[in-house]
Amino acid sequence: MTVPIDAYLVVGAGLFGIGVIGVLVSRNLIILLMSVELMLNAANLALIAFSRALNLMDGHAFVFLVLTIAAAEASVGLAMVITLYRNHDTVNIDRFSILKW
Amino acid sequence: MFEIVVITVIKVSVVMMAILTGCAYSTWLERKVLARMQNRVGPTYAGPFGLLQPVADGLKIIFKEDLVPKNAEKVMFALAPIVTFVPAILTFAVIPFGADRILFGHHVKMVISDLNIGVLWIFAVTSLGIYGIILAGWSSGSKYSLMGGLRASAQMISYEVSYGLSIIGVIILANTLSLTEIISKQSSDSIWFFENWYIWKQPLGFFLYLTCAIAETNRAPFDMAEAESELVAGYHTEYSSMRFSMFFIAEYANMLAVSSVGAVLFFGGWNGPVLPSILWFLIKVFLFMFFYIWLRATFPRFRYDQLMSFGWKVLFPLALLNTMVTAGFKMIK
Amino acid sequence: MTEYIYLIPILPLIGFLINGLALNRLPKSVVSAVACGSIGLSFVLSVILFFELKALEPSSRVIEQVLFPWISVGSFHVNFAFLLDPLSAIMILVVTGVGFLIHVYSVGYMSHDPGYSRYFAYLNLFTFSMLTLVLADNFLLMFVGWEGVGLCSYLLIGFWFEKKSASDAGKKAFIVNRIGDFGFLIGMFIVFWSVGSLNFNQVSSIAPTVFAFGGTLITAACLLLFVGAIGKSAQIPLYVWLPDAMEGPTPVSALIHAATMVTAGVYMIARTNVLFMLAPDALMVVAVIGAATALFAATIGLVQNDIKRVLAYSTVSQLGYMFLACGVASFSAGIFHLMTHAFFKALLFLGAGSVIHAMSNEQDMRKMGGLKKHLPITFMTFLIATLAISGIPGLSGFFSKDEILWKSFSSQSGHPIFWVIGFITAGLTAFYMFRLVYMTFYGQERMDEKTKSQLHESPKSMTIPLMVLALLAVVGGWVGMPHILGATNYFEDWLSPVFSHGEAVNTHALLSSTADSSMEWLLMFASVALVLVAIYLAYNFYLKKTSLSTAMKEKLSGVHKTLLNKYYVDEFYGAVIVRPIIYFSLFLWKIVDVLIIDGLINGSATVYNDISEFLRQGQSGRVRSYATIFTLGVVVLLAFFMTD
Amino acid sequence: MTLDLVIFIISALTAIFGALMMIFQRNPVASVMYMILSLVSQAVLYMQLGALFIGAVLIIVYAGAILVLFLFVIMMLNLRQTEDMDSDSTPISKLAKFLVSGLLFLEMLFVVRGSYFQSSVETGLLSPQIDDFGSVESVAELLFTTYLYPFELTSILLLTAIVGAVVIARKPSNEDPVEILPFDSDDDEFKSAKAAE
Repeated sequence: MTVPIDAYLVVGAGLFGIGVIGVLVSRNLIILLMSVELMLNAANLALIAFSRALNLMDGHAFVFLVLTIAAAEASVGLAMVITLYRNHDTVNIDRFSILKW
Repeated sequence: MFEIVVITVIKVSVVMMAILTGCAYSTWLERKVLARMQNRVGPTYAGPFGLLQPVADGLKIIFKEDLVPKNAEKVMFALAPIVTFVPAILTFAVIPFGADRILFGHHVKMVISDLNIGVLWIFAVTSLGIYGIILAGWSSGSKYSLMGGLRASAQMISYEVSYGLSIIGVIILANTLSLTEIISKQSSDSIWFFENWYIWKQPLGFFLYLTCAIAETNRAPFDMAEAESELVAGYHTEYSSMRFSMFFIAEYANMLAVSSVGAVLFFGGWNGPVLPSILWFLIKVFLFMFFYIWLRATFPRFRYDQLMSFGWKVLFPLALLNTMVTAGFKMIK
Repeated sequence: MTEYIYLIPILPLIGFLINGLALNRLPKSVVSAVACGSIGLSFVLSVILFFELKALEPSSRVIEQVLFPWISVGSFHVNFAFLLDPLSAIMILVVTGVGFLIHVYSVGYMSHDPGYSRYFAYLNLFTFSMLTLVLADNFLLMFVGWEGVGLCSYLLIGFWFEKKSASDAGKKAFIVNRIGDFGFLIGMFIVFWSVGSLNFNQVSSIAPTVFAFGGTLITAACLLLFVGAIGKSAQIPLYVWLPDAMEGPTPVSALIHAATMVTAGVYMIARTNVLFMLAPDALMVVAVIGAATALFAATIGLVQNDIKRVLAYSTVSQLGYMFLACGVASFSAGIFHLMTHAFFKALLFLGAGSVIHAMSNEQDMRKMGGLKKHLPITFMTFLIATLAISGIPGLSGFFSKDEILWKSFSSQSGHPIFWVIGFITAGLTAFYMFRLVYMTFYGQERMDEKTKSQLHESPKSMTIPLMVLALLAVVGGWVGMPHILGATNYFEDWLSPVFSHGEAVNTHALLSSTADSSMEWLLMFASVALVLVAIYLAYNFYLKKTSLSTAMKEKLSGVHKTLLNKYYVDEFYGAVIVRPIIYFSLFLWKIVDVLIIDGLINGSATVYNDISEFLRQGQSGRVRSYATIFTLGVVVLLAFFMTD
Repeated sequence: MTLDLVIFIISALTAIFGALMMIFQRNPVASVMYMILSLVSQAVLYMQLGALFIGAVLIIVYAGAILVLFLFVIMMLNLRQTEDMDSDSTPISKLAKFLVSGLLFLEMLFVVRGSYFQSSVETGLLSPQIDDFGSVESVAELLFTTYLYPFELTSILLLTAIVGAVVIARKPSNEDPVEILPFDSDDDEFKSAKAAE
């Protein structure tokens, strides 16, 4: 007996949900960024699972592209964290409310 | 099934033993060679030629008191040596150290796991090894350690890029990621047994690999992370006893690992005439180790900014160039 | 060499790009070298191509060069292609040849103008457009050139745009031309709709099979195309822009408003002769309009005092001649007159330009006189051109005009009335042209002292083109001598392959009803006699007894005033067309735009402002609460899709 | 209970556990460590699905580069204990956030279990259906043929990200050596050059 594909998808969904909670709840900008990465990874897991289920390699290619985007996102995000920290001396996201009015 | 498990367990134990012994005697080798190069004699008292010195060192270090600084992050502090140690050992899982042979009626491959993405495995595991150093530096709660950890992380991120690119040339030539296949492609039946070694086709790649590997293992002249003249002992300043020895062993294990990989990728692995294949492998690894020690005895330490600019402005473009030229030749062929 | 057809239009385009992009950054010598050089090369190429074409069999003298497919949508295919046949060969020779001379002339004429390189850039662009127009192998590409010359005409008329009259004249030309273009476009649509192609050769071969001879559709198409020609070639009722176009620099008037652009209408009708031959009614309209314009403009020309305006009305009148020729199905006569007219009218304008140049930009003939001895070369060349346009035997104008007159009398689709009108016009032409000559070059010097002291013959760069053109004005007509003089009409033979299609569909149109050579002799002598009489009258009125002309003016003051005010046509247009449009526009502006549209926009802006003011309260500025709401949105959307 | 299932259950639980610990840690370094734990477990899941290459790349890229970068930033800014997680939100808003996330998770479960994707495919490391499933060659072939265009675009994206990151994170220096030349200076140059001619 082997593991049905649905199980992987459920794990992916769970990771995604945790990522969403992380984005909504955490106040640390860095953890928030990591939660976003986690969501991307959850999507990757689902892509790989589908790829296996459909016996198509395309999912792998997509995961590859998603990894690239994750790297780009992390680098830009962290650069912004550094700048924000430099200007506000904190990475608490609730302190950054200059979007208001 | 059972047979495979038994063979694997035996192989793993043998390799583990070999690595630990190798690490221990690497320290002896280093001390001896350094001493000779500096016109000293090195350890002589414990056993003939001081051969029992590693044993004595090990015993001494185990019986020392295990200190944990007051403001350290306890869990991380404990975790760091393990995180450093385990990946160093894991690298050897995919390194073939000899030709296949029949032992006790079984066809045995002289590699623990012949993964067809062996090169990637080495990379993945090596990249995990950084965390040990970073964690150690951060969790110690000491300025020197933190500086060491910071330096190590920046250095490793920087050099890992060139490190990876330096062996792309070999991968392009060999057309595979499996280390066994890379070795078999370098074999030759003629009297010029070294004619197919990739070092001839990839001299620049070899140079880059050598340089980056030293940086990756934090060895002199790139040992910024533990520079004793600036940071006391860098990331493991606060460590003592068994935990310290784990860092110590991990460093030598890492050296052995990169030496083995270098031997596999550029010097035909265990290929060689007359002598048994395992011996050939050991000879090549020994030469690498000797070279490392030699370098340590020869070069002064780089300055941090020199290290960074060398990595990004010299090695990285060269590695790109090497990759492009190799790919170009491959395409023309 | 024939693969280099595309270079002919491209060279001036390159010149335009160089001069236009490097605006005022190049020294004047480079600018003029580029401008004249590009068109000069074009001319050389044209000559070479002409002789290559001549070396071919008459029946195979059609070279099509497809540069690239331009538009290809469904069944609609248009290529960016050039067509070289006897007709377009003549045209490119005229355009590049006369154009080149005028470029050279401009070097001297415009030498002190601050917009020097802009001027030459426009001139080159114009040449490019005109060459595209004449070389186009389909209606659409021709239309591109058509619009291009319109644009350049606008730019060049308004070249001195700081002068209000100049910019107004430019706008007038542009707008009036638009009306004509509209007709041209619709005519083009009808052709495409019925024939399924815009390619000239295909249209020519297919049209006779799809159109009923003399049917409504073909007549409508031809009339609409003719509307375009009317606009471009300044015929009644759309001629009003051409006299105003004299606001542009004089070489421009010579090039655009005499030699090339205005003849585009004639060229277009000749090019589509098959269609017109299929529609005799349309041909008749062309002839009537042409004849009427010829007479009408000539009468106005009698009394104008501005030297360039006289020439402008003369141009309108001569263009009327060309349409008359086309209207009586004698296309080759029309093209022949187009060519000779290009020579002598360009010469006249350039001569006038030389005079204006000498007179320090004075254009009123009443302030001239006696310039003969001050401007000897200008006078000589001008006189030759005047003799040519008047139809003195031996000069080019005589042959072409005579052919038109004879064809309009003898052709099956002609009528003696056309001949009468043309005959009278010829007399009027001779009269007003010699009036011009006498008022300008003879008699007492009426200019003020300052101008008089500065009188000088123009520089070489201006006089040499004059002399070359004078030579052409003399010999240009010798290629098309009438049969009765015992010569061969090379011109007609040369063009006959182009018009053979048209003649095939309407065989009796060209048949002479009175193929009587004695009649032809008679008519020829009559017109020559009339011209001589007219010259004598002009001599009497304006040189010998100037009191006579004033007496005439007094006596016929009503007529004179009408003529002087150009029959009040501009005023009529102003009252009937322009003013209602202005009032309607005012209504649209004050009522529709300001009250209704602006009110709607401002009102909606206010509403949004209020709504935003309200919604703004919901923005806490906290990223996480935004993210929560965002996620809620995702949840709701997902739920929506799942229940679907 | 086969080995596959055991590996799956262990790594799946570890992945979830690591993710949960990651978001609920106050200490960012610990967060990163848990993230790595989760990642490695996920890599195991990938490899179980036959995606050996992607699994290795995941570890190399994420563990080897991205998370080291996170750690580097954390250490550079020397962030130890950050403020309490979500301390100043009301319990209700906190609850709402969990509720929303939970709803999203439930919906995803519903999608997985519902009729949207009916799966009867069974997995396991050793039973791929196409020969070189998950191999470097097959991934590379897709990336360099079918997905060449997106692949090249991602390289541009990466370049943009690098430039952006450098620009954003660079310290603004007050002493930019911008020389302001008088306006006519190059005109003069032009003139002198012309004179030289």
